[in-house]
Amino acid sequence: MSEVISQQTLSQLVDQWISQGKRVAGPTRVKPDVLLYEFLTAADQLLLNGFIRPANTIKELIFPRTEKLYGYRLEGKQIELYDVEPPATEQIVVGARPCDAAAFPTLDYVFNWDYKDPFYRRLRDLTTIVTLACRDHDEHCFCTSVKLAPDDEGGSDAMLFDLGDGNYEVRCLTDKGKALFAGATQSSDKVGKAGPGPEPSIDLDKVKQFLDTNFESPQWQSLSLRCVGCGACAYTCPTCHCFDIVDEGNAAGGARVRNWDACQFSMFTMHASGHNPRSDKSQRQRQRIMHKFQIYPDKFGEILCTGCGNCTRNCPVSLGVKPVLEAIQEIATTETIETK
Amino acid sequence: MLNQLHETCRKLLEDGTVQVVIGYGQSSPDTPAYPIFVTRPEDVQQLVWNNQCFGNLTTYLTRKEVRAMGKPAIVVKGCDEKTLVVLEKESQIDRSQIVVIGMACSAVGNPPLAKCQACEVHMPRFADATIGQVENPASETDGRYADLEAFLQKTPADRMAYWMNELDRCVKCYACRQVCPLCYCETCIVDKNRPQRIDTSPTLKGNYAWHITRAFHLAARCVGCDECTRACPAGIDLRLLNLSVAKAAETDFGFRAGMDPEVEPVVGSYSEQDKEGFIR
Amino acid sequence: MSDNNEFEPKIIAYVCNWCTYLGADLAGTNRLEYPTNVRIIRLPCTGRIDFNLIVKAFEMGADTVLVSGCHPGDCHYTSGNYHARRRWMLFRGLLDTMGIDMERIHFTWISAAEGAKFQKVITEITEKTKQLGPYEAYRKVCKVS
Amino acid sequence: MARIGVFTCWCGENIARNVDVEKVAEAIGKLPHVRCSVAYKYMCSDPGQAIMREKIVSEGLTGVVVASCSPHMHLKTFRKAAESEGLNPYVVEMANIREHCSWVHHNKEDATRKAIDLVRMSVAKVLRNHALDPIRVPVTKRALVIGGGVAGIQAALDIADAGHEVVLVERDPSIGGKMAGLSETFPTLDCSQCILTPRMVDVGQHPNIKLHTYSEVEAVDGYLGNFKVTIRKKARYVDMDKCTGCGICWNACPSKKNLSEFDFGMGTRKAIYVPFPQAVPARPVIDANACIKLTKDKCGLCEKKCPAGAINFDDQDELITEEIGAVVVATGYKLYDIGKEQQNDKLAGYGEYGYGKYKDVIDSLQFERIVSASGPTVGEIQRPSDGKEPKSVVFISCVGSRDNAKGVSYCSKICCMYNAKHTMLYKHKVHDGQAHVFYMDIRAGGKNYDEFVRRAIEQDGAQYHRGRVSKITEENGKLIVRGVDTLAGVPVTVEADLVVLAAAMRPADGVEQLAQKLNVGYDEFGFLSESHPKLRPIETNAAGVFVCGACQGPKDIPESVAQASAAAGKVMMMFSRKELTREPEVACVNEQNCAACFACARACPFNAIEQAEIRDRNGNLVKRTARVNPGLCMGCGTCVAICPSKSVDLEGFTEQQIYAQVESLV
Repeated sequence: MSEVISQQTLSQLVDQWISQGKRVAGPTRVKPDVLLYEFLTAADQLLLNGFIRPANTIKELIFPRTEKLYGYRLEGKQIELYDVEPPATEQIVVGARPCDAAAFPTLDYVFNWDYKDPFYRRLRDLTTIVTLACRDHDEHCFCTSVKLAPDDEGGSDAMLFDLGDGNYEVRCLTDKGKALFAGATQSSDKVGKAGPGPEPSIDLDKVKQFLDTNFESPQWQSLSLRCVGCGACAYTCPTCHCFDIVDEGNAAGGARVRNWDACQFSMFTMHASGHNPRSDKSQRQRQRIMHKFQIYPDKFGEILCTGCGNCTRNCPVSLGVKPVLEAIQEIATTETIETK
Repeated sequence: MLNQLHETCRKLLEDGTVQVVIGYGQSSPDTPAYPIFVTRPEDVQQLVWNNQCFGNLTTYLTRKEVRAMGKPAIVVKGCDEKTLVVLEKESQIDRSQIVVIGMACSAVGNPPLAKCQACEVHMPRFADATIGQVENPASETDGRYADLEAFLQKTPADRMAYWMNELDRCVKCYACRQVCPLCYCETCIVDKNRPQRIDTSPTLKGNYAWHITRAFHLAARCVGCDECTRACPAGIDLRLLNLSVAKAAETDFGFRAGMDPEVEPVVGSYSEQDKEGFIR
Repeated sequence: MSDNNEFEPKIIAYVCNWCTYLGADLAGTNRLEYPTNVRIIRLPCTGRIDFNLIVKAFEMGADTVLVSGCHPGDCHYTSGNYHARRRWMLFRGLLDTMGIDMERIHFTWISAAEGAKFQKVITEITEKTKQLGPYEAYRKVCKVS
Repeated sequence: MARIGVFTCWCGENIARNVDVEKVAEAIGKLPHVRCSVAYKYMCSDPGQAIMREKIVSEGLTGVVVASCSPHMHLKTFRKAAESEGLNPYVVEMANIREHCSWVHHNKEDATRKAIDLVRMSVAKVLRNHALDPIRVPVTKRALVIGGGVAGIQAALDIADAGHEVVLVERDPSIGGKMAGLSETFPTLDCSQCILTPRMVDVGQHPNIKLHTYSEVEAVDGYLGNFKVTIRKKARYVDMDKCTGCGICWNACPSKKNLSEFDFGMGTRKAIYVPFPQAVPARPVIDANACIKLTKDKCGLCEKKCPAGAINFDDQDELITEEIGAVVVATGYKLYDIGKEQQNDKLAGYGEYGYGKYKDVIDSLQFERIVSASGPTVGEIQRPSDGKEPKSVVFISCVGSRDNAKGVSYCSKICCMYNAKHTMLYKHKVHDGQAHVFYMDIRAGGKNYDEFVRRAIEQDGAQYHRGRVSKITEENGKLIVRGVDTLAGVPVTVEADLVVLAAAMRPADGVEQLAQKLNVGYDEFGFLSESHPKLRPIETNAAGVFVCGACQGPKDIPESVAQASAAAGKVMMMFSRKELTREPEVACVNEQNCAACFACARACPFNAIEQAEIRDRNGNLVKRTARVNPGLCMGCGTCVAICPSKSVDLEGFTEQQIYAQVESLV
């Protein structure tokens, strides 16, 4: 037995949420060739059919690209600090990719570890995530290689399965999810099924082994050579969460803001002294891979990658995690052969 | 054509003329080709040439990691080659220390990119070795600014609205800057904070200041390779901004960046006869 | 703003030290009255005036920006104003495409002898800006959400 | 922690009438970092400055803002005052609340509000000021004088007499310039050579003057006080040290038929020659194009005859360098070419006067040689064609001058006077002769000048026709001059034996190339540009380079000499100091950040930015960078605006200061 919802009812539901003043986001075409998660003003903007992989991710809803932490006013010789209004609007994502949602359980560790980040938690609580199980994948997808699946439930409050007949099976996975679809679904005997997903291509243990023993490997040089040093990979990654804190204002006052930052920027680790411990882009590329597949797992037991492939898709030079891991795997193999 | 490329590069590497060939590789057909750096003659087979070779590889010539590899040979299209002219004018490269392999190119992309529609340099002009012939160099070169002119039909208010909408999507990943072969500053002005001229936040305010700056720092320098536009994950049409400055440079000074190595750059020089209708 | 709450434009003027600044001095010496809306920032030469300053002025809520220096041929540094003129020509092309209101950026040559012209220019652009009203579009851009 | 003091001036009623100064002081006193904010009736007065000085000490101020008049008025005053209390003068800024506020606004409330803004901006700026030390440049106390005409001679002698070394470079084999070739001078009719040649001798013998004749300036490097000048000494083929100037060589030389430059082609000279008997140095030079030995490798008589063995046919051009501190340019003038053939297409030339076609149509300098006692005709006035004494001579003024169609819009200034002079000299030698002058206007401003012209007309009976000459033709040995008398309104035709054209004065050949080497501006005609027409008529925009004489514009002898002495005075001013100090508000490159695109160097109006290399201990190139030469930088800041990464900044107007000003406008 299963619960299903028709495309039409879903659309009505979405419009209803919007009319209730909730912020509803989902995959939509902002331009003929630009597909992004955006806030919707009407359900018909929502894209659910075909292979949908927005260039951005839904992490932005919970970890905004720029976020005001507090404000300050200059009154004569006095400086007055004030808190910002915490966000209060409920957010709903519809049709998110499971690989986007799956990032949040992983991110929860770092945002609730030694310090419980109130900004992150607030938006996390306000947000309900309805994913759509993947039927298709492209050459950049590799969720199966990082122990996820086209229908991984991590981070999802509810998951839709396209039944192909204009209906979706709805699997409510949390109370939030249940609340969202309460009374909107009918029982059915049809059970949805996700696509097979990409063939696993990466042996993570082998990779981990290489990372544990090859911090100083000259291979990092060749692995990173074509990287141009932009932040496209990090900013379109569901799990990347580095940020920079700056004050912006003028003689009247201003705010302390938290902005996304990316480890491939040459300024990322620049010290005030002018010294830069990661002055070379091979060091920066190494950091990115190590953080995702060694440092984070060692600390939190979770890989900081959902295999969504966005890094490669959005990379001007088609680099990103998958090609690097595959290269590492190759190096590791040949090296073991050599050592034999 | 591909064989000729392979042979040329093999020779260059074998006889030690160059230590590295900067060219295109590809993981599977009809996916965008990406830059590869071939250092061993036996690897030249990895080099590909087809309409997926979008990148402007000259951006690597000024990078220290690549410089460290020794004398390079570089694969360029006619459009990328214009960059070399500018880079040399700005004393960033020593042309004699680079072997330029020019590829005949009718167009890249399918359908062809906007820049290819009005391309007039299908055949590289200054390459040390030019490979191939152009089958159908179909292009109406007067359409160079067509997209811009179409855009300028909008009212200023509509243009403003358009950019507010576009730039709102900018996440400041700086792919536009990093991929640009002419953004070679040691420290970009946006990364300097004494004073903070441009807000680093990806807010509309910061994004406006940033994109005005980016486009204008390329004034009369941008050769129109459109890599910034291609690189933008938010699909912002930065090309329009580049075109608007390029058009001003051409109409006001008859200057086109990268076309003629002989002419003096527009910025940093002047003529007492320059128009000044807008000044009173 | 005056007691009546009619819109009082904010006008930021970048002027060169040797011509327009002295022109403004002369306007003063000759007691030529003009509106109080302009705030002058003194730079050595129009050649020193960078386009980022114009953007910053708008970010600071300027409704109109004035850039002014020596007439061609009169530059204290012989050619600073020629270089500036070139940059402005290119810059205008960009701003126009961006939809920046070109009626809110004024370029003038005002010599040290043209106190009257300084008065005229400030009076006119103040009036003009009052007609245009506040530069809402750019203020919207700068409203940090 | 910054401690700023703000001092608001009433300027009596001037500011206080329209600006509530106390309110300004109070408002500013509330700003961060402002330690004290006081208003006083006259800040520039002694008690006013005393208040400021006292506060600097008692409050330990690190920065000062004076809100009063224009910085052009009193910035120096207040910076001096601060300095007297040991505060660096460059941490003092002003807010102009008088010229820019109280004097132009009458609504006191609005004016006060604006005044507060203006002061706030200055406080924001001064917070980013930092101590600057004046730039000190050493001075090499040797002067270079380019051009050995009367102006150059005067400048050289004045500087040399003041006890400084002078390097005098003259292009021709002898100094003396145009004046040496003149017969008599207006308005006194005293003999030109009699005045000049003693001065030439003084130059030749002066212990402080190093004379390079037959030499040209090849290159100029360095800057104010520290120029390195390369001079090309052209091959002379005569050893100056061995030669005694006895004259055996030129008497022996068989190559006779060479037109004499000194006589403007009116006479001839040998292949080995001294331009004129009183030449300094009185040493010959061989004209390589005329010398039979050098052209055909025959003859060599001079070499055989020379008792001193001074002839050296293997002589080569020689490049020497001189270290000097200041330059005086005195390259003088030449005459408009008159004929259809012109150097550049801006000039048209006169076909209709038959110059070059008719032997007896000559220019004024040629006429000078004909009447000169030292000339080819030893002062006998004979016309070139047949040596007959001309009974009727027509002088035409403004040939080129004031004639846009011919490409010269300016007045050559001296022609009216020398035309009058010529008619007199002619009349004094040919008593039955008749002089005619065709003129547009008579410009005879100057001491005894107009009287002089009147004398020519009234005593010596020169006929002046106000009008232009349309055409000159030759009919059976006579020149038919067709013109018009616009006063009488009738056409005038004169049958002349000789026609003298008063051609326009133009800058000497090559002056534009020289100006470029020296970084000096020049106008559309090639005359060098002074840095201010009224107040800096001797200075140029290149620090340490001065101009005098006709290279700056048409001048007569007294003016040239006066200007030359003025230039010498400027040089002596420079040399009177141990070292020169310059305003430290100059550009400075952040060499670590410079991307070495050198856009700044291209744009710099003063070529003050050079391409430099940074090398490590072992001499390996680390990076290239732009570098500002503070000796040359004038502080315009064009480089700052043009640098994309803002790796160059301008002291006194730094990016931080300017942005702080803008961002204070909330």
